[in-house]
Amino acid sequence: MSTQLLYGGAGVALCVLGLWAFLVHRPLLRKLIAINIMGSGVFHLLIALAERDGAPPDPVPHALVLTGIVVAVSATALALVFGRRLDEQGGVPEDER
Amino acid sequence: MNGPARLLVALLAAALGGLLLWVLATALAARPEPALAEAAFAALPLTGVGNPVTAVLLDYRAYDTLLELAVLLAALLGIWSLGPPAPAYQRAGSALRAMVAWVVPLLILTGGYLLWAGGQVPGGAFQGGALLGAAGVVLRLAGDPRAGLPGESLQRLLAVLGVGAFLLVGLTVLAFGRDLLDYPTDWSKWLILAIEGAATLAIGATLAAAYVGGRPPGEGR
Amino acid sequence: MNASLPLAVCLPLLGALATTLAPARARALGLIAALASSGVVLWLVVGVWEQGPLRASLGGWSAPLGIALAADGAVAALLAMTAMVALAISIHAGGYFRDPERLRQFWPLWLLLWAALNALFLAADLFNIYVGLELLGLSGAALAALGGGRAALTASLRYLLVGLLGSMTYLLGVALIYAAHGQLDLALLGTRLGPGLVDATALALLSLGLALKAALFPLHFWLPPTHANAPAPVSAALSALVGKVAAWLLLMLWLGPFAAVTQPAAATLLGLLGACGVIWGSWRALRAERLKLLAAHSTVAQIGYLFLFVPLIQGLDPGPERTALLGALLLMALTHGFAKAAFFLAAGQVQQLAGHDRIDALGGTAQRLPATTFTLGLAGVALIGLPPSGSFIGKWLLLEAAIDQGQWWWILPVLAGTLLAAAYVFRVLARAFNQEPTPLHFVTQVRAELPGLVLALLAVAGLGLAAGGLWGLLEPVEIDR
Amino acid sequence: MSSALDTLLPLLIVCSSLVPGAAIFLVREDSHLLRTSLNMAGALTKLALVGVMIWGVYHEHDYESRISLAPGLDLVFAADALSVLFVTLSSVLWLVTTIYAIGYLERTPNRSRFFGFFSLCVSATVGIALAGNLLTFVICYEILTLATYPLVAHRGTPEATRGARIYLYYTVGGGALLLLGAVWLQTLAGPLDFVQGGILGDLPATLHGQFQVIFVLLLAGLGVKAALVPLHGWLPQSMVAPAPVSALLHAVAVVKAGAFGIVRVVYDVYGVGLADALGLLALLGALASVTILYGSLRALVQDGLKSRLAYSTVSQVSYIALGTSIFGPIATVGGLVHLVHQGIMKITLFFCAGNYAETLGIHRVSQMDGVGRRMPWTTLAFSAGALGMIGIPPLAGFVSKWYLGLGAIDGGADWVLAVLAASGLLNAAYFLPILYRAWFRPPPEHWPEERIARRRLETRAALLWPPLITATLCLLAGLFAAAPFSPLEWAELIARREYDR
Repeated sequence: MSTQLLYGGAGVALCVLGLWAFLVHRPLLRKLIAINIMGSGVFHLLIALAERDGAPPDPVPHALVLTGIVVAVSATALALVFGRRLDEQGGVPEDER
Repeated sequence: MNGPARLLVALLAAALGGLLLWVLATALAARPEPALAEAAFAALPLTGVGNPVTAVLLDYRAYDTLLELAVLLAALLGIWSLGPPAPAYQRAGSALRAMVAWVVPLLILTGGYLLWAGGQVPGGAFQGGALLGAAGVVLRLAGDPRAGLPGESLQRLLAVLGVGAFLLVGLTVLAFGRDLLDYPTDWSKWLILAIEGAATLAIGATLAAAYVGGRPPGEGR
Repeated sequence: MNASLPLAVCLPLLGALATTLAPARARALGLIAALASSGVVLWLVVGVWEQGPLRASLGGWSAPLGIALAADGAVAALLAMTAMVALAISIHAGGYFRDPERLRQFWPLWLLLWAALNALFLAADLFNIYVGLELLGLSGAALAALGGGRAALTASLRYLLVGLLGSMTYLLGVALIYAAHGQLDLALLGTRLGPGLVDATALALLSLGLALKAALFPLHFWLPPTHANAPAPVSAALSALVGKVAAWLLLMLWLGPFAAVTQPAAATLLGLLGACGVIWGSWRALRAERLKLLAAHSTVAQIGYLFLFVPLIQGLDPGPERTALLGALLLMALTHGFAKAAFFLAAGQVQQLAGHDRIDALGGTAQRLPATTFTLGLAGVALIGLPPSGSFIGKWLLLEAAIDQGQWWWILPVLAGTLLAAAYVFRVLARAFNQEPTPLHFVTQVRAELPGLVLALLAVAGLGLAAGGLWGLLEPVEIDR
Repeated sequence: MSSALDTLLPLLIVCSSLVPGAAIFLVREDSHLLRTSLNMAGALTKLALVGVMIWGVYHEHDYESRISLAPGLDLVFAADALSVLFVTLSSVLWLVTTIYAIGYLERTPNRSRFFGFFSLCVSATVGIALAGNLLTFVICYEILTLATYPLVAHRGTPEATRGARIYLYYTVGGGALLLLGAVWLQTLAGPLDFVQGGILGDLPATLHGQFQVIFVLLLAGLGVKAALVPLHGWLPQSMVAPAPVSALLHAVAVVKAGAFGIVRVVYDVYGVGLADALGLLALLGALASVTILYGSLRALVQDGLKSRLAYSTVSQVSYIALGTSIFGPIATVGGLVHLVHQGIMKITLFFCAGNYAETLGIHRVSQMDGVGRRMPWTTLAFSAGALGMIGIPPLAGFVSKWYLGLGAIDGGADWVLAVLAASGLLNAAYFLPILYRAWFRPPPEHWPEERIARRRLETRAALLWPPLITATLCLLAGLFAAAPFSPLEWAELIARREYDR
């Protein structure tokens, strides 16, 4: 139980850290990294939930995390390409900053 | 964002973190019997696979995985819609080329192994696909503009392979009056393997194509 | 087991695959897929009409191990609206995208978005909603960027990032629920959830995530630039459908499985945010200089209306009164879906002909496109909530409930929103009357103008006068699954 | 008669202009014949259907079309004696106005749009007339706002846009108050079906305070269209509309809809007894009197012919409200019969004003010297309308004022006589100078802008016949006031059914 809380708590900490970074950083790339950190936190938490006091771990959170990772990777890839195209066109317009 | 505002956000975030930790501790303390895990293990023989995570991904919650592959496809289509890729990197020197010639087949082989092993032990389509994608990344870094991917129409085929295999199997069993993706028990193992194989290829190709970052050559002219 | 539920998700997906594989035939294949998807939704609606709420388990596993799809009357109505709007957008897009290359890119992404919409309306599993939301967010962002310009790219990237933030917040809530209850199926959760810190925190996180995606005030900041800069058919889909599904999920969680968790104060807070959205969105729409920006701000307001219902429904036990209000809520959502889609399609036509969409300089263009201007007018009527549109009946029932339950303060945002909406709609329509020459024919471009006109007519006349059937669909129904 | 007809007839009457109206939008701009045929077919069908309805209602037949919109909300079109009065007025005048409009708008752009909205406008008016409950009334009332806006803005000039915008501010604002009042009342009293004698009388007295507030809300909403002071500001501004629209706005549709709504609310929702007991009739009477005098005073100083007529409308329409506000059957008859009489008189005046403007470019009273010699028939019709407005026997207006005066004495509201007398003098003061100029001053050498040359007729036939027809109606309504099926007889029938329950 305490191991679980430790792991889960670390996940929560990562998550909050990511949230904080998302809110205070202006560059969109940093925001993207912040989201990924947040995602890692949530996945961390889910993995911690799978632990069952010595019994074989619950496979459901594992599967959820795998699904989540693929989704997160896809989104990150798309966002990165967006960012690169935007850079090619001269970056975020002045009035949008 | 200026200093005081940053501090405020930090304080709020810290407070939120504290609250969440407390909530988590409360939730874990009052945790119910993990009925879902027991059920997942109990039903494992019916799925034909030995790895419970694979069973969840491709049988119990296969519908999630289907949508997730669709997410992957959407990302790739979005990337393609934004135009042609950036120019390729400089071709690798001979030393790097030699290494790439070793690493890429190894990655592919390992990917295949992970896919096969995923039925019984940790591993599976995603891990295998990730390695295939990594092979593509290595190729692109070594100067191959296409990251080892085939031409446009084949790339399109690879991209839809995962969702396609899912839908093919799912709709076929649906046509026989079963639930969507309700595999007949005898065939379950092989159907899962087939879907996983297709998904591995799709994930690998999609990741590599996403790394290339633009629509494949031959399209749009 | 009713096969129409899984097929409603699978057919658009299949269409997306086909249009990806054969881009040269994307338009024909896409239209076939659109028709087939609409047909399946019709089948589903008939099924719900005849048999009441439907539920389909997937993979041969029942909950909690497997995932289920569920459709009650409300979901059937929303799916039907989605199908009709999507069909109109599909037809319109063929006339809108002049560049065949753009059209090829549009089709598979659009069908993926449609699949995501159907999947989300049918979802009965907390985690499945997360995957659906991501599919929705990614395909939506990719579509919104089809405009190609810097502004569109910036807006889409921001939209994508905000969407991701929302998904992650939502997923955190899912994790807490799994920690506390060890399952994800909404119907089963409905029997376990109750007042308490954990469930309340989880609901707050889930709601926060969904509110970001639904653009509930004050989390709406990303919406206007995204919707205003996307190609018109995409704006139509984003405003009419994408925002709607997130709002619907939020409402469904509050009024369905999480009903035992919610407190009147929290419901009032949600209503208050809705009220702020109504006023702020309408005000900004009034100040907007561009037609599509106006429509985008108005979407913020219209989403707000839906949340005004929460404090009124929350305290009601199942019964005719509750059903009446649910129907009104639904009617508002459906009317706005039709009307806003029509508005954006028409705005796109105006923009294409004029080369811009600045409201002050629209005059001649509006006069040269009678059918499009008419569409703007009809859609505007529905946005204001004037009779005979469906939103008029929705507002009537909303006001009636507010007075009846002694929560008269909700009258203020409704009336203020109505008057502001009248002001911003007629600011546009006033430009339509001038001395420019008019064409001989009412409809000048059938494929581009007719879908919007039909949608607008549905919003005004169809939903206004034939809304009775909606309650027939809802009759035995309560939101819980 | 079959029962299917009983449930369909009100709906058919509404649709008889709605369907052609919708079709007209799609008509090619240059298909003059098709558009005219659709217009006339709609107008004549409606008239025939209304004829059937008059016969049926006189024989105490029940007509009701009911569509359920939502739980507790029904769209009801039904016929009683009061609705038949208004529906007949609007159908007859629609036919006449359509003919006039076809002549008036000859060879101008955007006629399909104009006639489309014109038909929608009449459909909404007929819907108001036939509305069987307050919800239906509100729905049609708002549709009327929407359908008239494009007509006011039709010309597309900056003044037209401005006038339309002001019209919209007033009516949408009023509509919101009306909606609020109607919803509130429905939460207290359930579905508000119009019943002769009212439906609120049996409810507990504890609600009376709320009823008073609601009445003020409803009156504010209805008063905007009825142009009660101080809610009349839009009416003179919307004079920029083409003449047939002004005619329709003032005589049949908008202003009348407001007045009709006041009548409905007082008699068939509150019940005249309850309204009297709550002091609401006194409020209405005071407002109406102020409006009558204020409108007449303003009309006196207007030089623009149409704005003088507009202020005259402000004043004259409040006679209907005044009649309603006096407790007693005779005043009720006076108010109701004025609903019809004011309509035919005012439409005559507006047709004539349109003829002067269209034929000779005359827009001001000061330009009207000697116009009677150039356009004798038009001026004759104008004179009939104007003298009727003043209340000279045997014209229609005399009958209304006579009954209003009798009703005031009968209802013990003697001060109303003073209002009537003052208003009659003012009416004379602003109409008689016009007649004097037109008939007795010498014509100028050049008319301001002579657009239609004098041939066999003084102007286009389609412009001349409508005012002559309505002027004849003014005379007949006065001369044969006691004949069966005359407006007066019908108003007495309504009053009997209202007071002798």
